[in-house]
Amino acid sequence: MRLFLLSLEILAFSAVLVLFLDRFRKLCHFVFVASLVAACSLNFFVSFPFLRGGETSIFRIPWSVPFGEFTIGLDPLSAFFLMTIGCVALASGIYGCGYLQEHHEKKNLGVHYFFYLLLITLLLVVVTARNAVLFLTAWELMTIIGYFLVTFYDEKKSVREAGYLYLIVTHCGTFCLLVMFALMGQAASSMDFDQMALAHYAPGLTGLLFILGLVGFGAKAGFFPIHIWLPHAHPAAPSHVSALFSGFVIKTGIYGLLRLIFIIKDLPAWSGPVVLAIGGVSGVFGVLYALGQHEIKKLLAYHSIENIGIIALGIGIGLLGNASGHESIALIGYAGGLLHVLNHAVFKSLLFLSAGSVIRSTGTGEIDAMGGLLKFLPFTGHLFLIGSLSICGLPLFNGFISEWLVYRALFDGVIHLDKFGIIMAVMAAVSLALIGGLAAICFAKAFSVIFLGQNRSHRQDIYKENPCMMWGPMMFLAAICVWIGLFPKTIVSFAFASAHFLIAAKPVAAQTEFLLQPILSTTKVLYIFLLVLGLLVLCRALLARRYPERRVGTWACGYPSLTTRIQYTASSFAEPVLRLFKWMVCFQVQRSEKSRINLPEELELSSKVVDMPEHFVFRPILAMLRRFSGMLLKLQSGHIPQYLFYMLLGLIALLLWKFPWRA
Amino acid sequence: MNTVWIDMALAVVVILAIGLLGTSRLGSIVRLFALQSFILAFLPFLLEGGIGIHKVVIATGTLIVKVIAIPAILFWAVRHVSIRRDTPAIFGGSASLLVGGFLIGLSFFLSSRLVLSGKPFSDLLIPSAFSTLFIGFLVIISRVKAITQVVGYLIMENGIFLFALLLFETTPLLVELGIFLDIFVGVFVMGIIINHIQNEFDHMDISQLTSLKE
Amino acid sequence: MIPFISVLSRLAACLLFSPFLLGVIGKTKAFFAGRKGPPLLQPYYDILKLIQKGSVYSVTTTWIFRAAPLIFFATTLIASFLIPFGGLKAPVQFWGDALLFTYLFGLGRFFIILAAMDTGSSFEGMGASREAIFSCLSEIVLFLNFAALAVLSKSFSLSQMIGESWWASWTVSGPSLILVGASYFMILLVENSRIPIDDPATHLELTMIHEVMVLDHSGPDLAFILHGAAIKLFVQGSFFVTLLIPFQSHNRIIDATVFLAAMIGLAVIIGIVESVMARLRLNRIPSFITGAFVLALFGLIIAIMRVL
Amino acid sequence: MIFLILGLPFAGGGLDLILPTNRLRNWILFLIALAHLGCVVSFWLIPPPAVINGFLALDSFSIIILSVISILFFAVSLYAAGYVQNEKGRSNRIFTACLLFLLFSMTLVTMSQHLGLFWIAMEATTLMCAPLIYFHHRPQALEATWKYLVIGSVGIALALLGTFFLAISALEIKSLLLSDLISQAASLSVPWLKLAIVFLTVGYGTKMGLVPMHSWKPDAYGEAPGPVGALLAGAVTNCAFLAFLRMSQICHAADQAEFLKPILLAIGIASMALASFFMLGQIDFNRLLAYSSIEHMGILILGLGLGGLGIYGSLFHAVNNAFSKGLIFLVSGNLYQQYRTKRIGNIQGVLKSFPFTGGLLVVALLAVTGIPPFGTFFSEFMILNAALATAHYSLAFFYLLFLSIVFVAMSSVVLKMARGLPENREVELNPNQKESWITTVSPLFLAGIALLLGLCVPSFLNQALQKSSAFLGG
Repeated sequence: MRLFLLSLEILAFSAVLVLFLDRFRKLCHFVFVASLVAACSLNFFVSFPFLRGGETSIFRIPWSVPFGEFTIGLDPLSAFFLMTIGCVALASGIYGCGYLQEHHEKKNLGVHYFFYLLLITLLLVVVTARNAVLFLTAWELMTIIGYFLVTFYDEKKSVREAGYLYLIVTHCGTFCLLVMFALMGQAASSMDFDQMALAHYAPGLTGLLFILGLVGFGAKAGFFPIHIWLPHAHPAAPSHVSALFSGFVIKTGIYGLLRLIFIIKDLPAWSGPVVLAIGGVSGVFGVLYALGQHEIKKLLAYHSIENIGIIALGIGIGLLGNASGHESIALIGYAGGLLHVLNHAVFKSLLFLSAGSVIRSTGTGEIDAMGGLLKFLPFTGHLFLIGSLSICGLPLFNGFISEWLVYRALFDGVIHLDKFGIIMAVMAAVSLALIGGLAAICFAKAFSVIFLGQNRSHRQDIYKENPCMMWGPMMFLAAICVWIGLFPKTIVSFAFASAHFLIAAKPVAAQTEFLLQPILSTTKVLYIFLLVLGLLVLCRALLARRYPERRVGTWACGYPSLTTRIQYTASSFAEPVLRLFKWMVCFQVQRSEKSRINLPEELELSSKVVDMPEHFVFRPILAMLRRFSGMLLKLQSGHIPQYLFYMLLGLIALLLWKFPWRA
Repeated sequence: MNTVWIDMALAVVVILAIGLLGTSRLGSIVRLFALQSFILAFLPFLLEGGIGIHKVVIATGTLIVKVIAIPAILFWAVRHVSIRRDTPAIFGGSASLLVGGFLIGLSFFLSSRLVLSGKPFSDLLIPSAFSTLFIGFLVIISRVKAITQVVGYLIMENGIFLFALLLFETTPLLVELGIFLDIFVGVFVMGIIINHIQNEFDHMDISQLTSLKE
Repeated sequence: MIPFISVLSRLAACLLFSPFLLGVIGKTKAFFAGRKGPPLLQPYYDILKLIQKGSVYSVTTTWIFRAAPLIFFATTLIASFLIPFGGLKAPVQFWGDALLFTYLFGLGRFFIILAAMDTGSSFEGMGASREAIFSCLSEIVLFLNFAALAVLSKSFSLSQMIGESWWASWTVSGPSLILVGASYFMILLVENSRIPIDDPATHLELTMIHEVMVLDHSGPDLAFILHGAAIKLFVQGSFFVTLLIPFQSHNRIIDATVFLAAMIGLAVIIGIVESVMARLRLNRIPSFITGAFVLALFGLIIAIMRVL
Repeated sequence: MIFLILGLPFAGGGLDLILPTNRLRNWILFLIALAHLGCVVSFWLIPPPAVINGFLALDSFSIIILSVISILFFAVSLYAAGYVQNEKGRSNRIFTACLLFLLFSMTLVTMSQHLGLFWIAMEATTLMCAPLIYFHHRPQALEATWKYLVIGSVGIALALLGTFFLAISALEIKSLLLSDLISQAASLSVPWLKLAIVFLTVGYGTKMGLVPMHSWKPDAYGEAPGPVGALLAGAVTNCAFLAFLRMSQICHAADQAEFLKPILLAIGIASMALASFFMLGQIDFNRLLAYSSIEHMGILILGLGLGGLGIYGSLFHAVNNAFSKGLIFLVSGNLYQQYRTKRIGNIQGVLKSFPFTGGLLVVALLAVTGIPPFGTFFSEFMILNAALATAHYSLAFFYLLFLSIVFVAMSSVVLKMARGLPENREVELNPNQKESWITTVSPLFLAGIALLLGLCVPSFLNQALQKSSAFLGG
């Protein structure tokens, strides 16, 4: 516990220090990187005993704010999230240093680093807070500082609007949290999480609390209907910030939900199916919208929503198992959800960082203007490949392990649960399969259109690779992906430890062994696969040496010139899928009208996907609100008699309402 | 014997208020207000309990403030104004009289229906106080010129002063004087503001002062 | 000692026997068309010929283009390790190997799609995007079938699901197994791109799916892909066959012969289906797969009713 | 001791009328404010005895409100020196004199235990504010002053009527002293008391700017210069809130609290509703702040009406609101002097062109809309707790709905101004106007206090708040 507090102090102190060091560039970067490395390694070091041993520790000092008390606690659940922060923050921080070098003249990097370090401190506090007021304070501050980080390029109007939308949606989500914690505080007559965990809640109250928690934490995590800020915030933010955001900041929503589940033991029966439904819908719609995107960071943002959907599926089946008394299903479900939190944090930040370096080299985020970059950007390309393989959940990488656990929980549910449970589990399993398939299509499209084939943009200049300061942290993240993919024993046992803590069961060694056994045999099969692959490569090399190889242009059915325009673009690759799901995604294809009059020289065809909740729900509500307030403004018409008339009206109303008239 | 005189005085006060509703010349409006205040000044003496220092001070205070000082300021302001006439904005002259009558009826109905314990020395007092108050309110709402609004405000003050008569003994002298001082300073500041409006807009028509709106 | 022999024998069967199936299909189609048709061992000749030839690579391709055939071949080979067929127990069997089975095929297909897009020509792109969507839809039906089998056999390991002695369960849940079998057969056609979905022998690139994806491969790469596709057909066929053969005599030779006969029978059935039906229009294929989906769903509902 | 704190501002005001040069007047203003602050600090240490047989005394409510007014006035006096300096060639004689007389009347308001005297002091604050609003000598300012005066005086007249009705209801007690009223509350005649409460609510509601009587506020705050706006929104509204506190004290004593609470709840939620909707379409920054002040007054009254925990919450909110309102009005004063316009459309990129003002603007936004590090968040959270504890669920829902609408409106305006590139289109940025240190130190001082109240509530303030909320059964 002391080490954890030390890491907090390091971060806070260096944040303030960096604020004033903007002029001496070298020192500023050094302090920033050094503090990040120190704090993240301390976090790693702190979280291991809690994950292995499973014990908890509390640190408490009085804080004279009403209801408030500064209590920080560490337990396996928080420790798991500490570990996730450690790797994401470290990698994206160091990458950020390299990424922002060119901005040094125009923008004040000291302030940016200050906000970055402060955000990390707040994330640590949110994840370990044990008092509702401290949690809410850290939560709100995290939203505000996140706003300042997102709007780094605030000269662009779209960036400002994206930041503003983010601020409103998450802030209004927090209001639900306010009500939830107030109600819980009253039920437990104290704002301390431990007291809340002991209190008894009326059945009706738990339902209301759960809905409020879902909306409040869902707004931050990006569940489907309230995800609208995510696709706008990520393209606007610098890529190391969006890596940290989709890596960890949206996971605080998941952490909040898990903490709520831990506090309210007996959740209503319908909570499992609801979370499963949200997970399925978020996943499917997230990946379908991602398929329709043409901007790389918007595509990755929608994939964050999809992966949050997968995590919600894990938590949903865990809830279902817990409600119906099957402890093993609950255990595996929660462990799958938690492991996917870590995996998604790692491979999503890897993808965002590589997208950032692609944008830094090519200057644009539009996929259809890229192509054949693997030859120019070898490091970024290969790391993006590893990232996309792991996000699609294909074997050999960490995505597969966590999706495998969620599948296991789902199919255990199919076998053991009652009729209604089986239907829910089967629908969830089918939607997870659909999500996995569509994600594979989306990332096959993304990787191949960006890195393979020929360059589609008209300017044929050479793109230079990014400095090692940028692909170094990405290499570190890729290494973690492969390590979890091939040797998952340690990480999965950590996930099981925190899952045990979540369902408040003592971890039995034999049981975890029994649960771990299938995963280990999966990895054995994968080792054999690698062995066979090695053998094949060897014999292919033998064959290649005996017979000559020729390199010639791609076969184009005999046409002389092979222009780059005949290549399949991102929209054409995704068009069959989107046409299939047209009504779910309102997929529109626009033809440019300008060539209608004379001979059609340059026809243009573009396809667009409309984000349904944003354009059919939230924007109309805001417009209606503005129109209503416009009408109301006419009340203030400037005439004094009218104002006095309002006063007289008020007086008479009060008299009529409250006066002791003689009966 | 006294109650007859008191009722007579109260009736005259209400009649003067109605008279004020009817006139439209600024000069006569101010003179009517001065007359009403003059009557009010002598009302305490009609109450029972002889002539105490308290009553004398109140009477002289009202005389100085409401009969001499405030009309002087208003006449000084009126002299600056070229147009001497003030037409009611919302509804015509006779219509405002009708509304005035309705308001007096309303105040009589109000005081009869109000559950008010404690016997005031004349049952006419509360209705007349309410009616003066409502007429003052009506003058502020309906009239266009700034000076008439000030006079309307002062009519309201007179109505409130009638209520003050009820609790003649309880409020200490200091508080009464403080109230007079505040009213005087209030009107004084309004006078200055009217002067500024006159210089700035070279008219005093409140209905044109509507640039500040949404 | 004995397990090592059984692993070797199943590897040999898998590697050597699978091209023979393609030969049988070719023969039956020729017989229905009234022509003599290529010899039964034609696939073997093709593979041997291709291995001896040199290969031609396009300028725009990267190492992925060369690695894709190898990964595809390796994944199908490893997938064959998980299936118990012909009385031989699966060498590796654990809870959830069906997942690994599907995802291995997914990995192989992912790299083939990347290789197709790597050449930068529009035909491969067309094939890749079609292959991607159809395989994704068929994967869903596959999972539904696994769910039905899991409900029936109360476990989620391939060996328990289809390996055990099935005689008892056929009587109990016959209809649901038939439905699962039918839906699995339709998925078999989609996965191995046989006639109703895709015509392997056509020349029009615009209509192909699987063939046009591997258009640019040559020499040993093409050999690996062809052999891999054959093994894939053999593996998925064996899953279908062990599902449908009800009895399990514990004598090794009888089981093996029965299994091989059944495989050849399956190849003949596929040949018959191909010669009877014409290729579906591309936008009709999703409704074909939805048909399979409904069958599997129906099978699952019966399984749930029967078991609970 | 009380005579000293009253006499100082009165003498200072007189002195300022006579003194010739601006600099001297500023010094007098600053010194008087400092002395006033010193007296208040001493009051915290040794509570002063009552004076003039109980007419002027300091109870727990008035010590809180007095210290808030004193701190705010000290910051404004510091700021006013810099503000007037930038207004070239304007003699600040009336300005500083009226400021000091305003301080005198506000101190009198907090001190007076006699309701009649209380009314006189309130009337004095109204009159002292009128010339302050008219500082900029523009036609709109004149119009705003006139509206302020007319509506203000009509409201105050109704309040006087209410006071008289209260006196009639207390005929047996024969005195309007607060202590007597509370001690012999049983003998109050209930119908007259109810009539008095209705008129007092409408009367002092006008001074606070609650909904039916709010129309003067957007015009008055819209035209008043920065420091005057800060005092109006921070201090004068608190004095009017003191009136409501006295009224609920009397009601609590005469166990008529159940009569008063529904009125307060209705007016509070109505104020928040109207203010939040009015803020959405605003194009003038000061008018926006006026509506935000109406909304916060609504919160105060709501908290008072909820009772129990809500009373502590609303008192704490009164203190927080004073400082955050003071801060944001001083910043708007800075903005006006730098951009010479109040229209939001013309101001952009404040963070880039004036880093300090931009930073303070954003901090002010956080303080006013109640974001955690600042005290307003905790007081709003307590009022929410009170609403949920007394099972006013629909009230809590609307309370949060209006808070979110206010946040949407305020943040869209402030962030649009603060961020982005500075494009000085037709607004010529007066080049010589760089941020003078005086006009940034005082808002910084207020921001510091607002942050301090958020981070750790000082113990002496906590006890005072507890004691005074105990008076009202909190």
